[in-house]
Parts: sequence; C-alpha cells; structure tokens
Amino acid sequence: MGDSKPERLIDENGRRIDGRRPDELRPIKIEVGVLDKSDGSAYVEFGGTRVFAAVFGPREAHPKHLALPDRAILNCRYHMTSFSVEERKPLGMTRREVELSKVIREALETVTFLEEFPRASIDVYIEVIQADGGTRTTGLTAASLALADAGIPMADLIAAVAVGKVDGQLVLDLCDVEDKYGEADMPVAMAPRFNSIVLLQLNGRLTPSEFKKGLALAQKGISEIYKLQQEALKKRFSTSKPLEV
Amino acid sequence: MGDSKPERLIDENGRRIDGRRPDELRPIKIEVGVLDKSDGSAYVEFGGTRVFAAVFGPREAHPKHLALPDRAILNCRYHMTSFSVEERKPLGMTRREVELSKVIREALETVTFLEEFPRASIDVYIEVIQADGGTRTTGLTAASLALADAGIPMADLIAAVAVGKVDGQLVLDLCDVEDKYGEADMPVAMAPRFNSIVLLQLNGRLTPSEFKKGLALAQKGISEIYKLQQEALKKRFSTSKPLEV
Amino acid sequence: MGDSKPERLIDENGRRIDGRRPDELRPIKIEVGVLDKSDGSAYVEFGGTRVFAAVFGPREAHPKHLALPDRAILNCRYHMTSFSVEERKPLGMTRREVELSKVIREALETVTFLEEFPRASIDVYIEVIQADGGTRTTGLTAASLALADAGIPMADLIAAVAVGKVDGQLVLDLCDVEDKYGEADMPVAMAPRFNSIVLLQLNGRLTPSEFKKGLALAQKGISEIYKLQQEALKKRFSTSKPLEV
Amino acid sequence: MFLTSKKDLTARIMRDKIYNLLLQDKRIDGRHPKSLRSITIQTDLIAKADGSALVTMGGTKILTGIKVEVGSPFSDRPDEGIFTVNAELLPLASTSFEPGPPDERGVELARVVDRSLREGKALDLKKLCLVEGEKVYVLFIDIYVLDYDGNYFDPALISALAALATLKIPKYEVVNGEVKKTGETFRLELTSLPFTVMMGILGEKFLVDPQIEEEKVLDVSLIIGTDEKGNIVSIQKNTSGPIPVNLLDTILDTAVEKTEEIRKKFLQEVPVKLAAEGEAAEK
Amino acid sequence: MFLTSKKDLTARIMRDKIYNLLLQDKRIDGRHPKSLRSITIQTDLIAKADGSALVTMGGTKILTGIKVEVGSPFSDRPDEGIFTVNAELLPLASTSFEPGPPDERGVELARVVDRSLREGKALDLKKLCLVEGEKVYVLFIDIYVLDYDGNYFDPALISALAALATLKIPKYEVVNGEVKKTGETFRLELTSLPFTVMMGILGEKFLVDPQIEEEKVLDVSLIIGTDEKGNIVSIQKNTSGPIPVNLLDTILDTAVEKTEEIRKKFLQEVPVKLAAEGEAAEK
Amino acid sequence: MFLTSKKDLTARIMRDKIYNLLLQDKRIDGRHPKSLRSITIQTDLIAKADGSALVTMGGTKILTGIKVEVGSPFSDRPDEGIFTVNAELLPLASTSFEPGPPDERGVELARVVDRSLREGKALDLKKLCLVEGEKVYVLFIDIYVLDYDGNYFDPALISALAALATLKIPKYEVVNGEVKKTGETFRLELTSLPFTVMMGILGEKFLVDPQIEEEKVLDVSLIIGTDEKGNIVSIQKNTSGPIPVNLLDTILDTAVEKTEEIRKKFLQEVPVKLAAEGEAAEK
Repeated sequence: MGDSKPERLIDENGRRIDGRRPDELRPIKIEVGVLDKSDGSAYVEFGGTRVFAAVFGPREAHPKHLALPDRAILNCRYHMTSFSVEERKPLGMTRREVELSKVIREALETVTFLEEFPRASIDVYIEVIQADGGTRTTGLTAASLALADAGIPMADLIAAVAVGKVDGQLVLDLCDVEDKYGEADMPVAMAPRFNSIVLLQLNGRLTPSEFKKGLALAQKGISEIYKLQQEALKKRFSTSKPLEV
Repeated sequence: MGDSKPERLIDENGRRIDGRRPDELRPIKIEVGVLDKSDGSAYVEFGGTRVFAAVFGPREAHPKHLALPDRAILNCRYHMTSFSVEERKPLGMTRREVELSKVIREALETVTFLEEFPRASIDVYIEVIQADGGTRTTGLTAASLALADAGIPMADLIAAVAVGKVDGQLVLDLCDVEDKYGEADMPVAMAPRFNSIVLLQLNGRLTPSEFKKGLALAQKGISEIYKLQQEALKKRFSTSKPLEV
Repeated sequence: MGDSKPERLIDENGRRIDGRRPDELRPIKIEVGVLDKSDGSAYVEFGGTRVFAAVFGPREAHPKHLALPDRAILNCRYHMTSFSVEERKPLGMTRREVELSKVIREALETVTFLEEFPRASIDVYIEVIQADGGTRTTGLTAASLALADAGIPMADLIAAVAVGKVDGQLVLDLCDVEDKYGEADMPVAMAPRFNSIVLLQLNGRLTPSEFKKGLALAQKGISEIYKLQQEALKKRFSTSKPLEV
Repeated sequence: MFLTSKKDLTARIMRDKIYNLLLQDKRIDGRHPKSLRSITIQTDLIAKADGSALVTMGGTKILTGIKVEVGSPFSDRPDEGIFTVNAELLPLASTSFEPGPPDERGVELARVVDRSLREGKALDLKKLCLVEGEKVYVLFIDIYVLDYDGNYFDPALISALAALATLKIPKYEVVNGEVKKTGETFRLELTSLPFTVMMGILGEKFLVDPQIEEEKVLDVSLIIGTDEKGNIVSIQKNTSGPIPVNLLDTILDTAVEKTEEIRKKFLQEVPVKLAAEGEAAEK
Repeated sequence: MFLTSKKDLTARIMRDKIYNLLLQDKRIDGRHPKSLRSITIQTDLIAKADGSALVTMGGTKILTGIKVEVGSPFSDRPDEGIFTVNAELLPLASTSFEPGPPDERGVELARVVDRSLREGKALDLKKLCLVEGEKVYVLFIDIYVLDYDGNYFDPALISALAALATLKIPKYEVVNGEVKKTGETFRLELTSLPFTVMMGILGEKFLVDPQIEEEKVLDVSLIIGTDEKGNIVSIQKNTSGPIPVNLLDTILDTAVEKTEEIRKKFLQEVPVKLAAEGEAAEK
Repeated sequence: MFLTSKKDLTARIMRDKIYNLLLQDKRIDGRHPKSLRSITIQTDLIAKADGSALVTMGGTKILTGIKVEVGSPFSDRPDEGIFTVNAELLPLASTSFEPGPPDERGVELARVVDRSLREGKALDLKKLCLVEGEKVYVLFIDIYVLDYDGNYFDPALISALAALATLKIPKYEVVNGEVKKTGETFRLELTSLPFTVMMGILGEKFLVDPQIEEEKVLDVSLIIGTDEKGNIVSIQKNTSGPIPVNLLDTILDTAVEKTEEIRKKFLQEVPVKLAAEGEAAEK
C-alpha cells in the first residue's frame, strides 16, 4: 500500500485516485462526546484518517510555577499511534509531532477565551489512530469540537482541511498518496465567522495565483466542514449514543 | 555458565541441580545495619543471589509538591548492577526493574504505618549485586529489614521467597537455572503475622492444585526466613560488627 | 587534517608544528561585549580555538526550590557546536562536556562574590565554535571576561592556558595536534592576583620536575593572557564596535 | 497503609457503600460481584496495521495494533520469531495519566500482557522463523488505552489476542539468503487462548472486573490469567494491600470460570484460527 | 487569546506605539515597514566544518556549519544523498532560550529551514550519491542561534544556503564497492536559491523582518519562502493569532519582492555555483 | 565563594575544629594528616562478572565489576582493545546521591578513573585484539559506590585495578574470520599500577584521603595519580577553591609517597600478574 507512485493521480475524466472530483471532500464522520473520562471529546474521520481528541480542564495548572496570573495555559499534544502510518512510528514524540503540536496549539489559542481562567490549564490531546493525509487538519477540527464539548468558551469553532497540487491540478482534502506524490500540500485552518486563518503551512511549490485559488478551495471545504461540525454539536446536545468506530 | 539447558533439573534421588531437596531453601545469610550512611540497611544472600537494601527517611518529601497531607510517600527503587547478570545489563532502569520496583513498593506499603509521617518520604533502595534467581524476593526480604533497622514502624516484617515448577515438580527457592529452564516461577511475599500475601506474581504455568501446593511450600519457606530475619534483627540490636561479603 | 601523526612535533630548530617556540602562545584575540542579548559576553580566540561566552544574571533562581538563602547559584554550561571538532560531535551533552562544565564552574565560583546575591542565579554559557586545543582554558578565559562585562563582582579575573609535553619537551598552549599526539596535556587556570590555581587537570604523564617546570611555563603564559584580558576590558569600557569573527 | 486502612474520608464513605452493597452481592453499577462488564470487540479497523482490534469492557476502551517487521532472532533462540508488547496509557483516557514515556503502570500492563501471551503459549514462535539464525518475523504489539474506567488489564489482553487472531502477516520468499516480500499474507494460528480476569478484594469479599470507582477503594487487587485447560498462566498482584490466604481458593476457581466466559465471547466475535490440538501441546 | 487581544499592560502600550508608528509607515528602529534589517554573511570561518557561515540580520546572529559523512541511502530513494537540519537556540542568545534538547521552537526552525531547502529544490540530491543503494553523502546542517533579536528564520536559511554554497565535499573513489577518500574536495552546485521572509501583522497593517520588540506585540506572524521564479515554496504561520484573509495578497507580493532582495544580496556576498538552467528544472 | 570564604555557621565551626586539629597534625578520626584510612580489598566475589572487587577505604565502600564482550575496534586504533569506565553514585550510599543517570560527579569519577588507567598505562590494549581491524575485546568497567564516607576516587581506582588484575577473559579462537569461545579464560597482565590519592587543603595545611566531614569544609581538594616510577599520570582539581601555588611541591611529594603505600597494600592483597619490565616500557 502506497509503496510506489501511481502512474497518474488524476485520470482522463478528472477523477482522483479515490474517485473524487478535485474540489470534493472525502466522506467525513464526526462524533462529539465519545470518551467518557475527559471533559470534552470528539472523534473525526476524513476518509481513512481517524482521530480522537480529548480536552481536560480548565483545571489548576500543574506544576504551579507554570501558571499564568492573567490567563489559562493551553497545552496541546498531537500524537500518532505507532501503527497509524505505513512504517511503524517509534514510541515517543517525533520532531514532526512536536512541530504539529505547536501549530495546532497556536490555532486553538487564537479562538479560545483563555483570559477567563487565570492560573488554570486546558489540556488538549489529539490521538491519530490512522493516518491517511490531513491528520493535523482533522486533529484540529476534532480538537475544537472537544473544546466546545468541554464547555470552554470560544469565539468560533475551527474548521480545517488541506489543499494541494497533484498532477499539476489543485485539489481539496489530500489523501496520503496525493500528499506523498503530489507537488504541494497546504493545510489551512480557519475561524469561519471571522474569515481568519488560524493555521497555515505550505509544504511544496505553488505559484502565487495557485496559492490564491488553493486558498479559495480550502475556504469552500472549510465551510462544508463547519456545517458538519455544527450538526455534530447539535446532535451531541440532543442525544448521547455510544461511538462505533 | 547457564549457557545451555541441563539434561535434567532433578535427579533420580529427587535432588536438584545444586543438591537441594525440593522443599529446601538455599543457604541464607542476613546482616542488618551494613551501610553507614543510610538510616537503615540490610544485606541478604539466598545462595548466589546477593542484595543490599538501604532506607532513608522519614524525611521531608522532595520536591514538596509530591508530599501528601495525610501520610508519607514510600519510594522504592529495585536496581541491578550491570554485572549481576549473565549478559551485561545496560545502565539505567530496564522495564523489568521498573515493574519490580512497583510491586516491591506495594508490598512494603502494605505493612508500613505511613500515616504516622504526613508530608514525609521514605526512600527504599535495593541493589542486586549478583542475581541467581529470586532477586525480587531477596530484595524485599532485605528491604523490610532495612525499614526495621531505620526504626520505621511496621505491622510486620515481610518474608519472601519464590516457588516454582521444575521438571514437573514443585520446588522452593528457585535458582537461576531452575528459573530459566523450569516451567513456572512464582514469587510470594507475606506478612506472616497476618497470614497475608503482600506480593504475588506468577510467570509460568500451574494447575490450580499445583498453585495451592506451591503456596503452601512458599509459606513453609517464608516461616523459616521470618525466623532468620528476627534473629538477624536481634543480633543487630545487640552488636554491630562490620560486614564481610 | 589531523588524520595521522606527524613524524615530529618539534623540528631541529626547536620550532613547533605551527612554527612557535615552546614557550610561545598562539595569536590571541579577545573582544568583550559581543552578544547583545546577554548581560555580559566575550569572544576569545587562541589560534584556531574560538569560543563565545555569555553571562545572564544575577537573576532570580529558577526553579525557586534550587535557590540558596545565603548566596547565588552559579550555573555553567560548556558546550561545543557539532562541527567544532574533527568528527561530528553528537547533539546533546557528552560526558566530556559535563565534566568540563563542572571544573570550569568550580574555577569561576572560586573568584566570584556569590554571597552578594542570595537567592539569585548567575548563568554562564560557553560555546566552542571551533576546537583546536585548549578549549576549556579558552572558554574559562572568556567566561571570566563575560562575568566582568556583566558587572558581577569578582576577586580577580581568571586567565587560563594549557601546557603540555610534546616530543619529550614542555610546551605552552597546545594546539590540537600537539594535544592528540603529545605525551601530556595540563590545563591550568589561575587568579593571578592571588597566585592561586583555580583549575588544574592533567591528562598524560609528567615527572614531578616536569610538572614544576610546566606550571612555571603556564604561569608565564597566564600573565601574558591576563594583560590581554585587562586591555580588552579597558577597550570595552571605552568603545563598543561590532565584532568581526 | 497499615494493611487495609484507607484514611481519606471520601474514600472511606465510598468504600463503605461499595462494601455494604457487596455484602448483598450487589455493586454500584448493578452488576453481581462475579459479573463481567459487557465486552465488544472490533477487528481489522486500522488498515495501516497488520492486525488491530478495538475492545471495550464497560467504559474502558483499548486499541491494539500490530506491525510486522523482519529482524534478527535472539542468539539463544535462533529458530523463533519475536514479539514485543508496549502499552501506553494515553492522557486522553484519564486525568490520572500523563503525557510522556510509559510510567510504571504502563510498563506493568505491557509486561502482564506479554507474560500472559508468552506463558499462556498463545503463539508458536517457531512459525515466525524465516531463515534460522538470520531472519525472523518481529511483531510489535502496541496497546493504547483510550478511555479508562477501571481494569485495563483484561481488555488489553483481549485486544492483543484479537489483533493476533486477525493478523495478516506478509509472506516472504527466501532467495539466496535474502528475504523478499511476495505481496501475499498469511494468518497466524493461535496455539492457545489465555485470558485474564482482574479480581478485587474488599474485606472478606471479592468481585471481578472492577470499574474505576471500585478500583479506588479496593483493599487489594490481582490479575489472574488462565488457559482453556484451566491452567493458571499468570498472576499479578498489582496494588498495595494484603491478600488473605484463605480467600485464594475461591478466587482462583472464579478466575477459571470467568476467563472461560471471556473465551466464549472471544470465539463468538473473532474469527480465530486455532492450531490443531497435537501441535499446540508441544513447546 | 481571543483573536487579537493582548491583555498585558506593558505589551499593550508597546503595541500601541508600534502600531501608531506603522500607521505612518514607520518603525521603532527607523525602518520602513517593508525594509529588511541589514544582512552580513561570512563564510568558511570554521575550518573543521566542511562548510560554514555566520550570518547577521540586524542584531540576530546565526552560525551554521555542515559536516559531510558517508552513509546508506533511504530505501525508497536509493540514488539520492541525504541532508538533515538541526537547529539549537543557544541559551547564550536570549533569556528566553533554555539549555537542553531543542524545544518546540528549535524543532520548528529546523523543520522550516529543511522544508524550504527541500521544496525550494536548493540541492540536487542525486549528485550526492556514491554507490546506488549503498553509499551516499549525508550532510548534517547544524544551525546555532548565537544572538536573538527577533526573526531567526530568515538568517538561518541564509546561513544554511551560504554554508551549502561554499561547502567542500570530500571526494571518494569507489574501489570494489568500498569507498575511499581521495583527499580532494568538490563544490556542490545549487539548483535553486529559496529564501524566506518573516511577515508580521498588526491590525490591518503588516511589516517584514520583525525585530524582537516587534515580535512580542504582533497579532500574528508567518514565514513565506519563495524561489527565484516567484514560486511560493514554504509557508509557516508560527504564532497564535488570526491572519485576515484579505491581507494575504499584498503579503505574498511583498514576500516575493523581499526574498528577491535577499537573493541579490546573497549573490553579491557568496561565491555560489549555480547549476545550469536545464538541469535545475528537473526533479 | 570568594576564594576560601565559607559562610555557613555550622560549617564554619566544623572547619575551625578540623583546622585547629590540623595545626597539631591531628584529625577528627584520630589520623595523622598524611595517613590513609585502612583499606580492604576482596576480589572474585561476583561470579557473573568476569572480574570484580569490593574495596573499602574507611567507611567508603565501592564495588567494581567487569564484563568482557567482543566488539569492533576504533578505526584509528585497529589493533587495540577497548575499555570504558562507568561510575554510579548509588542513592543507597548517601543522602547526597539521587537515583537516575549519572550526574556530573559520577561522570567526573568515571573519567578520572579512566584517565588514570589510560595515562597510567595500566593495560596493554594491544593484548586485547582478536582480529586486527575487526574484532577486539571490549571491557566494561562499572563502578558502584555503595557507601560514601568521603573520597570515592582512590578506592574506585583501587577496585577497578583489583578487578582488572583478577579478570578472567574468555578465550576465543578465530575460525575463518569468525570468533568462537573456547570455554577457557586467561588472565590479563597489567603493565603498570597507577594509583591516586586525594589531597585536601585547608588554609596553608593539607591532608590526605579526607573523610566526609573533612570534605565538607576543605578549601579545595585535588586528586593526584602516580605510577610506580613516580611519574604523575593524572591530576583533577575537583572542587571550587584556590590551590596556593607554593603548597604544590609538598603535596606532590606526599602524593608519590602515599600512592606507593597504596601500591604496596594492593600487591599484598591482590594476585596481580605484572608484565615483564621490557614490555611495560613500550607504548
């Protein structure tokens, strides 16, 4: 699986390797409140990418000398299981996981009213159980739902998706093979109510005009995801059936 | 040494590889108060297994945020020197040492009046200098003596020994070769006054009836060890000559 | 470079591999106040050995439980860049760096009025960017200047140099090849005003009489270095032009 | 503690409540003292793993995945494959778990599962040899606790066995001493099905499979593993506290009975391929 | 934060000052919002490194050295050499850096430089292969921040490229599958010159290459890398805070312009050997 | 400190007491300033080690064991075996030692013992080569401080040398470039017997082999190693404080004298096999 580059990533009908159109999201599944022992949680699937997120807090910051007098600390750990990827990931945090934990945390900080909880900490844990492209955007989408589920006040939800360039064409919501053999991968996360970007990275090569088109494509995907998030939250607060993965 | 499996572990006369009968302990040597700089210490040999234990405390828990308001913390580190075993043990704590530190600590906690020392810590260090089977039970036997030597109030001493199954037969106080090539190794530690088990593990395969017989065998060994412990403590408090290993 | 032992390290005219006489220092360059963001700093070159030192503090000790009620803590880290040596040095602190950090710190503690800053810490960072022999003595020479630049009160500056034995002859200020293929390397640091040795190590083999001659040779070098240090400090306090490495 | 004292007031009240229920053969979640929580098992849910299983036991949820690699055998067992077990108590599962390398509880969990598989002879490691002394299969069995509502031991072993039972091992051919993937996979036969059950003791009473509120007030607990023939294959006393010797007989009988119940459930849910009797008997 | 609020009073005052200057196209150090700080580049200053460069950008000072070793290629790229980027934020550079292994900022810096070099196609890794599938050059690009006065990203990439441009790679001959140093060295051709520029946003205004006082009060910042053809080759939003979508067009145009300015400066200062156009175009 | 000030009151009182005794050539444990504590040496007490020794020097107790393995030589010394020295200051030895990886004191101890053995030319490493450039003996010399009553340096080196002197090295035969254990062992000849003595300075006086109470109040201390010919083979100033230059001559003379005393004791107690003079002289 994924061992060698497919001859073409987009066929003569403009269909992608998994049959999608360029501007089409993968099937998305969202459930909120899936883990009992955390204060808030969510499970999100974007195709083969599967992620749990859980939130603990606000609670007293620990150790105490890390507490801030005027706001809560937001900690975030993005982590993958060893078997979520093609080659077994070593135990412990890789440099990639350290970096992604940072940019995800910064995105979450942007929309969270941390000033309401001086001296507290809010801890966000993201666990990728299967990685098929877009794990950071899926993780961030899940994390913002888990924060909402925990009742942490936020200015907006965060919806996130990657856009990319594959066989010269801009596509929405890259899967793993497209990420690996494509020309660019650009994860984008937004606070849609504010039309603000809260996470942005580019790994690859785009012309400025491709960048602009790619961003528009991401915005389209984000508005779809945002709707699904709101539906999932509504469902959460009307019922609470157990999760089936 | 120990490189290949002996043809038989019990001979036609029912004697074990080192000449013992199945229900016979190895020669045991116990000395209490052998290390000057600790608050209590003991040295115990079970045949080729040689262990030091030392206790520090009760003393102020450090760092302070670990202190408990209603009782002392009991810390325990079971550690082996690199040359105590056949293949050089890497420096640092192996997973085995981490696990054994935990079960030994839990055994010690069971009999120690930790409630008498709020906010304090009691630190128990066990150092295996030669391993020939039964290091955890020997270490625990030594640690409870070191606690007594340090004047820490306890409901009872702990006496411990492993039983096992070798060539289909239950035997007391396994040596290394018996452990390695035998069918089961079951370390047992008790607080004899209470007829209570404070450590119990099984690594191997026993029928329920073998388990019961094995436990009875362990109890027999434990009552012998308990006597030796009491004698060693008496000797400690009447004299204090230097140790010869 | 430095791959194999030169046939001789001192030629028929008594000249060393780099043309120096046995009692001659390498060209020394000293600049004080070279790094903007620290409270004090210095850059020192002894031939190919190039070292930055920076000082932070006195500042509140952190974490607080490390603070001492009657004096400042002096922390010191001696560190080399990965490319400063022949074979790439692994990232992180080697055992050699740990040891040298200790002896350098002890030398600095000897002359610093730590009692004037209870509960504070003073942090000294030494970074070797190129190593060509004598990195600890060059680092210490730089660190004492950085402390002076930071306005930390000291009983004296520390001047330091290594002496060694090469092809049977005592020489001053070893370079890398002399250190590697010579018979002895003896780093010496002094507080010249007190005629006191504040760092002393020997790695190699000297007769007692060679030791005494070597020490005298070191003292000669140290008095030259001490002058250069004082000049550099004067220059620092009259001007402040940017550094060119 | 001195033997069974638990001084904290809230814990005391909860302990009394649980103990008083036990005296009437009842529990806070309505179970009988000897009833297990309900178990669900899903396998093959992680496509990137060679085997995987998500197991819930009441509110405790555990995901295990297995990756297969090729490596060198241990020198004293040149004709046997290798497996290693790791366990991570993920911080999203409980406020009592911290991020970072496995603490002593994670290490203990991994080692108890490892011992139960090994001494319970679940696998025939000789079937995992490719070239004697040179190349063998290495199975990385990685256990993640996703939600912790008490007793992670039993579901962890169930998930490890379910992942093993459904494991698809890449086939290799040996060409001039080198190994090459053929692209096909094969299933591993299990030679035995050891399961554990966690036992909690409170006063002179005991219960099986404690949930978290019970775990917090038990005098002591232990995990007992048995195989399908009723052999005991692993024991781990895993908390401080005394086990009264006179309770052990009943506890052991119950362990054999309850692990058999787990085994039946497992065989219903998981398409396990068991080795023929004759083979399984050897070692 | 909730989007752009910064509650600390001192920070607020400094923010207002910097913002008010920005409204007049001014900055606290006298620069125009779109002016870079002055850049100096020294190469070949560490004789023990195979390549090295000390770069200052205003008060930020960065030393990069490269060591070349011979190692095995990655199995999926048997004909390509390898490079790795490490970055250490040395504690002597700033009170905000701690001794110890790289924290998340050091990791981020290394990864942003790595991505910019890799996606900017600065190197032709196939030129770093010695024996396909067996032996390739491995370049260790190690970045040390010596003095930190804001924006370590741009000078770090400049110093990495300057060290690469002046790198002297030991030549090896292949004798019976073994490699042996010949004692000679060769220079690496660069196939592209990607540079980054850090952009800071404050309200509806933005500035380039923030110094430290500016960094502390920005609403948000991002680093944009481009190559000589005006392609965007890397982006990293590196702080919390919102990027208004409508500012991005102008920011991108400015990034292309300012990286071109850095490129010119670089070409003046560093004796870079560029691959012929044709070659550089491939991948 | 500023040179020799020690401000703590209790330390001051103890210092004065020890200093006043020194002025009368006396010490708190009744020794003369130039008297060593009594030394005991037991060897061969760890059967699983290839060599071992337990050494006490007064109340300080140190256990050293050596394991021998076969490994690859360093590329610049293809015909020499390897030894490494590790030291652990076990927490059971002193309240001032913590569990965990060696701190700077443990590292220093290991490195001082290592340097004393290496520069003191205790071993002929060429005798530890099996196949040049391929296989050599690797000796792991691991030192554990069991009880710490001051000065762990001197007994650590004694125990390392006693373990080396009684080391039983497994013999290997070389068959087609592969090495195989023959089951026999051989003894290592020592080529020299370097010992150290720790010197403590207080005011203008000094003493040898300080015990713990003395260590705490000394102005400064240093460890001096010498070989049997009176060469100085290692020096380590190991605490903060000044060494007055004018004291060094007498200190050195005493060091030579006291290490010779240790050497005599060692030769009485340990069945050491010394290389013939001629051989020992080479390097």
